[in-house]
Amino acid sequence: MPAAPRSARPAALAAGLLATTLVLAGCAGSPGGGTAGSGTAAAPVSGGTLVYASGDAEPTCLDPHVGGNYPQALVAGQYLETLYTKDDDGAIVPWLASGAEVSDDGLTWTLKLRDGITFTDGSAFDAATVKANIAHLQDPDTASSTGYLAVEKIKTMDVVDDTTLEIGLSSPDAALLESFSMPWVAMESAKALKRSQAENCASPVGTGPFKVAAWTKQDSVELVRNGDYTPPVPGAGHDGPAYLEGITWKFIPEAATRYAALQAGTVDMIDNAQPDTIKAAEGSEAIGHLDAPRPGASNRIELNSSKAPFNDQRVREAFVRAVNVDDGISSLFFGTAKRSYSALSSVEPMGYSDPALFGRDLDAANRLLDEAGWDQRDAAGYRTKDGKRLTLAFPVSTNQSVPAEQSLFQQLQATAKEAGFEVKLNLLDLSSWYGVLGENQYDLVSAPYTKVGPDVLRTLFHTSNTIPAPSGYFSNHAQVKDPKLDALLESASATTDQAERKDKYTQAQQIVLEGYYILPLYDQQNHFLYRRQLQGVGATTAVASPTFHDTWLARD
Amino acid sequence: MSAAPLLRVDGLDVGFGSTAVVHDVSLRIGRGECLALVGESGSGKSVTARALLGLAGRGARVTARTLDFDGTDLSTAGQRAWRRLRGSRIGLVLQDALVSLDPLRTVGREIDDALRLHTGLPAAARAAKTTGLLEAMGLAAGDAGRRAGELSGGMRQRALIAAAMALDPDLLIADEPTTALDAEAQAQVLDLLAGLRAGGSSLLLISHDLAVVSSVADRVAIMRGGRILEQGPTEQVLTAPEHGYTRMLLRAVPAGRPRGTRLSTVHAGAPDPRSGASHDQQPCPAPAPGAPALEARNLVRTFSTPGGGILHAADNVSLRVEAGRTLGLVGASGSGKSTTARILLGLESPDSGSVELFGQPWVPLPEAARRPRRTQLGAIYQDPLSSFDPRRRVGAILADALSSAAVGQARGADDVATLLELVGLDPDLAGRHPATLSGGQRQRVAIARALAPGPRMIICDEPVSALDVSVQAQILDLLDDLQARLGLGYLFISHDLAVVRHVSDRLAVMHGGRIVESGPTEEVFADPRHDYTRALLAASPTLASG
Amino acid sequence: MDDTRLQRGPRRGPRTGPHRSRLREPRRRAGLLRARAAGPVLAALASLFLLLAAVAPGWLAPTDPLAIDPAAAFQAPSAAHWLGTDESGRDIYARIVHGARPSLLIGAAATGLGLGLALVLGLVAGLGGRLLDAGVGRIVEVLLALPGLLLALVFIALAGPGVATTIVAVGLSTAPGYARIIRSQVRSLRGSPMIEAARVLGHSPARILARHLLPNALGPVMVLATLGIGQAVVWASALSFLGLGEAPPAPEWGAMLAAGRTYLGFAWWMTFFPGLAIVATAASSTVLGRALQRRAVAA
Amino acid sequence: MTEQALPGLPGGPGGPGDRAEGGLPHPGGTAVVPGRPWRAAGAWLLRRVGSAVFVLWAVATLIFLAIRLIPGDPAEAILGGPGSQASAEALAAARLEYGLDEPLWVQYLSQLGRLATGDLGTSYALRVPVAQLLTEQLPGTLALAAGAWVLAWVLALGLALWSGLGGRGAAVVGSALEIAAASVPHFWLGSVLVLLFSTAWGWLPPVSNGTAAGLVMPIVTLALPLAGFLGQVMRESMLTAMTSPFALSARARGESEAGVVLRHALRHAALPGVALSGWALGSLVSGAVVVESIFARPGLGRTLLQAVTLRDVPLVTGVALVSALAYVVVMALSDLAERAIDPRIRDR
Repeated sequence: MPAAPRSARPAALAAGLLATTLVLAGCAGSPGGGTAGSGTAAAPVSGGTLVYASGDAEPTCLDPHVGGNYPQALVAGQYLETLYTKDDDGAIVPWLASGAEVSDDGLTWTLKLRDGITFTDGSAFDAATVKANIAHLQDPDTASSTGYLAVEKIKTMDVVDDTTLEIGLSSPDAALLESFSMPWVAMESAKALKRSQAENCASPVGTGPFKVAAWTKQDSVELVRNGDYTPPVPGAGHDGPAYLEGITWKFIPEAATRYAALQAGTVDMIDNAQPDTIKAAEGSEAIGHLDAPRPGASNRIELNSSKAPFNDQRVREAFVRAVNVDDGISSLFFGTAKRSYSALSSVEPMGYSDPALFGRDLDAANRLLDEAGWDQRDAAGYRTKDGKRLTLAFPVSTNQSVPAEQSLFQQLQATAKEAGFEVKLNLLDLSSWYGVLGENQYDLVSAPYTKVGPDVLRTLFHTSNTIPAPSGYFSNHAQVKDPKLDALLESASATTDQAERKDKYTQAQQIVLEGYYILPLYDQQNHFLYRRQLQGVGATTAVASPTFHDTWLARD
Repeated sequence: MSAAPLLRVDGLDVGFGSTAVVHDVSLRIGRGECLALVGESGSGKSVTARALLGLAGRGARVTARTLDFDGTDLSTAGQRAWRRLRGSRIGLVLQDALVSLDPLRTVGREIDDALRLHTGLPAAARAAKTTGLLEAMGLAAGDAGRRAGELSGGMRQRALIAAAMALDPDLLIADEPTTALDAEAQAQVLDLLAGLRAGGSSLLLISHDLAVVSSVADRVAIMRGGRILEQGPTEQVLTAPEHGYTRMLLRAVPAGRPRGTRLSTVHAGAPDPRSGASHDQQPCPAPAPGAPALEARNLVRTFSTPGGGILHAADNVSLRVEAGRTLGLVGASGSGKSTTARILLGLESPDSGSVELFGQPWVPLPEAARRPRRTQLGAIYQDPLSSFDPRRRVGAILADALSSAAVGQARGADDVATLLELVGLDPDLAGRHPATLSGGQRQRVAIARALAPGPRMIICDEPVSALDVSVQAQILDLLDDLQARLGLGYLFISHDLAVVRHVSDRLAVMHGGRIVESGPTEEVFADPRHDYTRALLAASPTLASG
Repeated sequence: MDDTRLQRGPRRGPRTGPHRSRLREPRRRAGLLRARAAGPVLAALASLFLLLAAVAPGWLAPTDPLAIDPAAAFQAPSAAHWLGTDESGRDIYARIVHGARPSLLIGAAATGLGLGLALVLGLVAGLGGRLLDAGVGRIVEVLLALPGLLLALVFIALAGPGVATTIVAVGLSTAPGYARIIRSQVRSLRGSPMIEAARVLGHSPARILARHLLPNALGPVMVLATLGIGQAVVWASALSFLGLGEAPPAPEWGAMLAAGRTYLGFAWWMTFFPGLAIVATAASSTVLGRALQRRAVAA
Repeated sequence: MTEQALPGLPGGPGGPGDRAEGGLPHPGGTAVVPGRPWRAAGAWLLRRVGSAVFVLWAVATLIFLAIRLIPGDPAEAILGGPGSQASAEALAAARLEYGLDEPLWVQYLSQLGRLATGDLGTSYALRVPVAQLLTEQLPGTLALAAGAWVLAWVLALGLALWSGLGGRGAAVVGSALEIAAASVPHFWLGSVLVLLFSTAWGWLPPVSNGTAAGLVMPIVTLALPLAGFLGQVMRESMLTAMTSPFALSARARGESEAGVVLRHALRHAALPGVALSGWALGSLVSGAVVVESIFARPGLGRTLLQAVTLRDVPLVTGVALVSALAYVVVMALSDLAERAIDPRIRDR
């Protein structure tokens, strides 16, 4: 696995060459053959329409401020841009902004913006726009969840001049720039934001290389080239508008159909590629593979520590020790996913990993359960205590867990039974799933969470996040309520010194891992397959969604 | 026959699988001659007729020593040759044109098909010819645009004949052409057929009814069990039948047989039903013969038709059945006989009018009040099979009927056996399903069921219409016997004048929902007063020899 | 052609003459009878297998349908695994056999529910007066206007997915069709000579209903149930397929098929065999139902 | 069985048995006063419109009641069920918008009033007027359903013809084919077709791509099971017609077997198919849900599925109403078609 993310425009900033990114892209195992940098020396040609097929649920709103999930980020990355972004080394670098300074108390940020950038509706990008965007996110009517959390510490905003915005925080926030790099906090035309939410959802207006032309519900979003576009950062990719005339962004939820469509050439690129198809594509000359693990948290199972039986750490450890994760991952993911032992994604530089905590040890599990009082077994072979069976409710969202992951859960269910756990898997649609979480009717849950930077730990493990946000969502599913951990996370988030931050986050992660609040599985999988005619694939946003400014279609 | 016959058949055999249905049949039909092929159901007469058209059916094995039509050997003819012949040289008319004409196509198109298939005529010429044909059959030119369902029975039968006669075939095969028709329509069609023969066509007339064919046929062939028993000139066969079966058939024809004459040779029932345990106790004492059993006064019943019109099914109907006597109710289909019967049975309420049963009010009356007295009134239907619960065996059906008679009386297998013997059936039949019985046996079971509660009055609605002549004869005799022994009153409903005349003491003629004439049977026959009665009598076929 | 159908012939008004059923065609050859019987025999064998699988799955497939073996995942059909293995190395043959019970139970329960509801509606409409009949007719028409899956989906939208919802949804959506058939069955029986004969004999309405009407109306209903159960299995599996029914790892055919579809190009047997089980169930129930229907008509 | 039950159909609707020759009392002989044709047509139209209004009203009422009968807060249901985690303000707003604080009958009447003016409400999930969404999605489903309907008829009639002409062997094989086709679930058939025609042989695109080729597999998937059902009733009807007395009459007139089939039996075969149109529509709509998902086609079916997953009650109601309206229209058309084919149907 590549150590660094295949990030975007800044990759060019950092390395000066797109090629670097693409070579890295090749690490995933695809022969480097067809991509722009390594294969042909052909010059990029302009024209053609990229047909992209997304396996995610079709967003109900194209403005990622509203709600704020990954499918929105994927498509919005084409027409919206962010104040900051992430470079090849995972460092946060300015994009629409040109820089920022923070006061010594960490409570006041002075944000400097680039000049001369215009939205596709003709309005100019300036400090008032940024203010309007953040205000939009904080407006309860917007019903933002992800973006809302990212900017929740912003209390005041003063437009100093067109390119300067002074931001006042309620408490220091070292993760502010990381937050600004996320598509859910992307900048939209202030003029456009004034329209009704329905209108803005249908055609949000940004500064990106493409713009929304039409949205046929249940079918596709038509994106056309922004002819006036040039990257705000000189030297990031090529100057001038995108090579592609447009992108047809289709929604094909069926994985098998999606891959069949790619094979048939009906579409040029797909996301959410299934492990078996990735493996098949590895042997194919015609199809390339882009592996872009998402930042933020790793994919993990959270153990609800707020109630029995997981309010007992021994039972949590017993579960973690009992289940066989590794065999499942290797057979179900065909080597496309690597086991994680960390709360954070492998692309997060401050991630801390401890494999020793997660080795399978059935004897230890049994011993721990005996100690915890679950020392009886019933006729079905499940452990009991005071006549109560050791049952774990595991609601699974079919929208959030890919089929291979659901299969993995079934395997965990089967192996947990050996130690005497009864795991009750319950496949639910998103709505019911949220409902179950809200009612605290779960013991195990897997909820991916994408956010740039280690501050995601605060989102996932701080006591305050056991309380639902205005949208109704709460993110601390393990329901960790540890004052020591809270203090660590708070001070880490207020610390701008990177070394100190890393130290605090490491301590925090140790508490989480050693307390067996989570069972890390692997990075959030983010695999793309594309036809080799498509060249210059590889650039991604800070949240690892692909961008197509430098992408072009080779004529056969 | 002087000239070579038009059709010569020798040694015709038809079989399906391992079953042979026609054996060694030999026929001759001369030019302009009419041969009647007479037999009861299952005699093989229809299959014979169809074999003459090469249409014996899928899977049929047809062999013949000679199958010669107008000098052409047909025994080796291919499909193409047959098709050239059918319609143009041999025509076929089936019974019941309602199903023999495509119900979805107009009559004109059906006739046109024959012309289109065998002539090169342009459409306009064919249309003209179609009109001509219809008019020749006594139909209007406009009828060409109507469908079978929109025509009356007689009209559509004539249209069917028009289609068969479109190309003046040398031979017309008519398979029961009048069976589904009322007497009047039957007479018209027979006239028409006779006219065709007079025009030079040969005719093969297939029928179960000797009386029908005797007026038209030159020669008659009697068929039974797939064989021809005897054939000869009509006069000779009717007056001097050689074969016992023919004699039996002739005897079974009720036409012209006075009331009380036996029609069958088979003994109808048990000698003395009074000895049967089931009839020791009658719910009511037998009334004196001649006392009113069932009396209807001014019954009116109307239906609104889908088109918005009003149909008078019963229009001021009054009638009286005397105990131990038979009232015949005769009329064409749609005359209101059945509606009247249903009102009398208390199955349907009249708009106005009343019925008394043995002097007690019967209709109108709440069903609950009527139910205890229902044992006094029985009913026999045309199609006994559909009136039996298909899930039950004969014994259960009769036991069920017996149980309704008197509460508290144990009635068992013995009574069932007695009932079966009463109607001349083997008690062993109690274990059979009605569907496995013959038509005659079924009707006997139906009669036994009607008798089970011990009624004094029975309404018989077309009880013999679905039966072969010989079986009909047995059933009529049985009914006669039972009346004599049990003192039953009958209301006998039929469209068949000959049958009604044979069984009735008094007669009521129904037409358009009204009783147009009534009186003692022989008086009505001798001196019909109403036009309709006269027309009905004229149309009724009788044995030519009778 | 069907001689059974000709036997229904002679039931006409008085106009009908004696020889109406003369068009009866002679028996067919024995060979053809054998060919026609082959379908029902095959169907009966398949149904027997399914029933056995539902009653004693362990006897037909001793392998645990839930036992995982990641090392043996995605194995093509072989001697060890007749129908291959799925993504967790579970034996597909065992899962199909063990899946018969939930699939058939859902199908049977849904059909039972649908028929029960239809019986009530059909009897009310068939026995009630003109107003009741028209009223029920309207209800049935409204239910018919909502196509099966739509009705099921609306129901799921309101009540949430699950096995019970599936049963109710499929039952609800099949009820109107049955109701119409039962209604017209009851109507035609009610006016039939058989019932009139019973009335003329003086039997009470309750006795006629219990002894004649219901038993005769129920025969065809049982045929319908046989016909319907296969389709109910298909419907229920469609809901599972859409992720709205029984959930894995329970061996339910629709859910197995849905899980297999992900690996369509890679492990076809995961999709193919569960689908085949559904088709076999539906087809054999149709063939059996029609054979029963033919027997009922012939009787 | 008196009623011709459609073999294998759970929803086997009333077949031609519905109008079997009536009971005893009205034999055809007596003259019937015919109504004036324009009055009959007017009455027919009035009856149809009346029944359409009734069905739509009943569907709307049913869903209205269902939302309120299901335990839980209707406002929450409107906002997407318990999972929506709707805030107190949002719930209050929804209550206000939908007038949920009003007495039930006021709510009911005002909803009916909105529907009567064509206002289907706004989709909770997509924040777009439902009417607009349906207008967008309808053409895709129409094209799919119409294509499948035509193909199913062609196949069913073809099978019926072949059975009619091909003798017993053909009838047995035809029957087996029909039962197999009718037993195949859409979702399996679609998968197998994709596997063969796209993945293995690469002949057809596996998803809708705007071309005619992209429509082939969805249409075939949707049509085959329907063709199986239709084929069963059509073949029965065809064979009955082929052995009927009028077919014998036609043969005796010199008509060839092909002539008997084409001129006579075919129409009789088509009749039950037409009578089943309402049911066929239901099967197509149900099938479209699955087929549109598998082949990633835009349309009402996919909209419905999404609306169901999101608990988008206004949208679900809208789809149900459109489908009910389509049913009513199709029933009227099939009634007209039946009258055209079969003049025996006067009044039903």
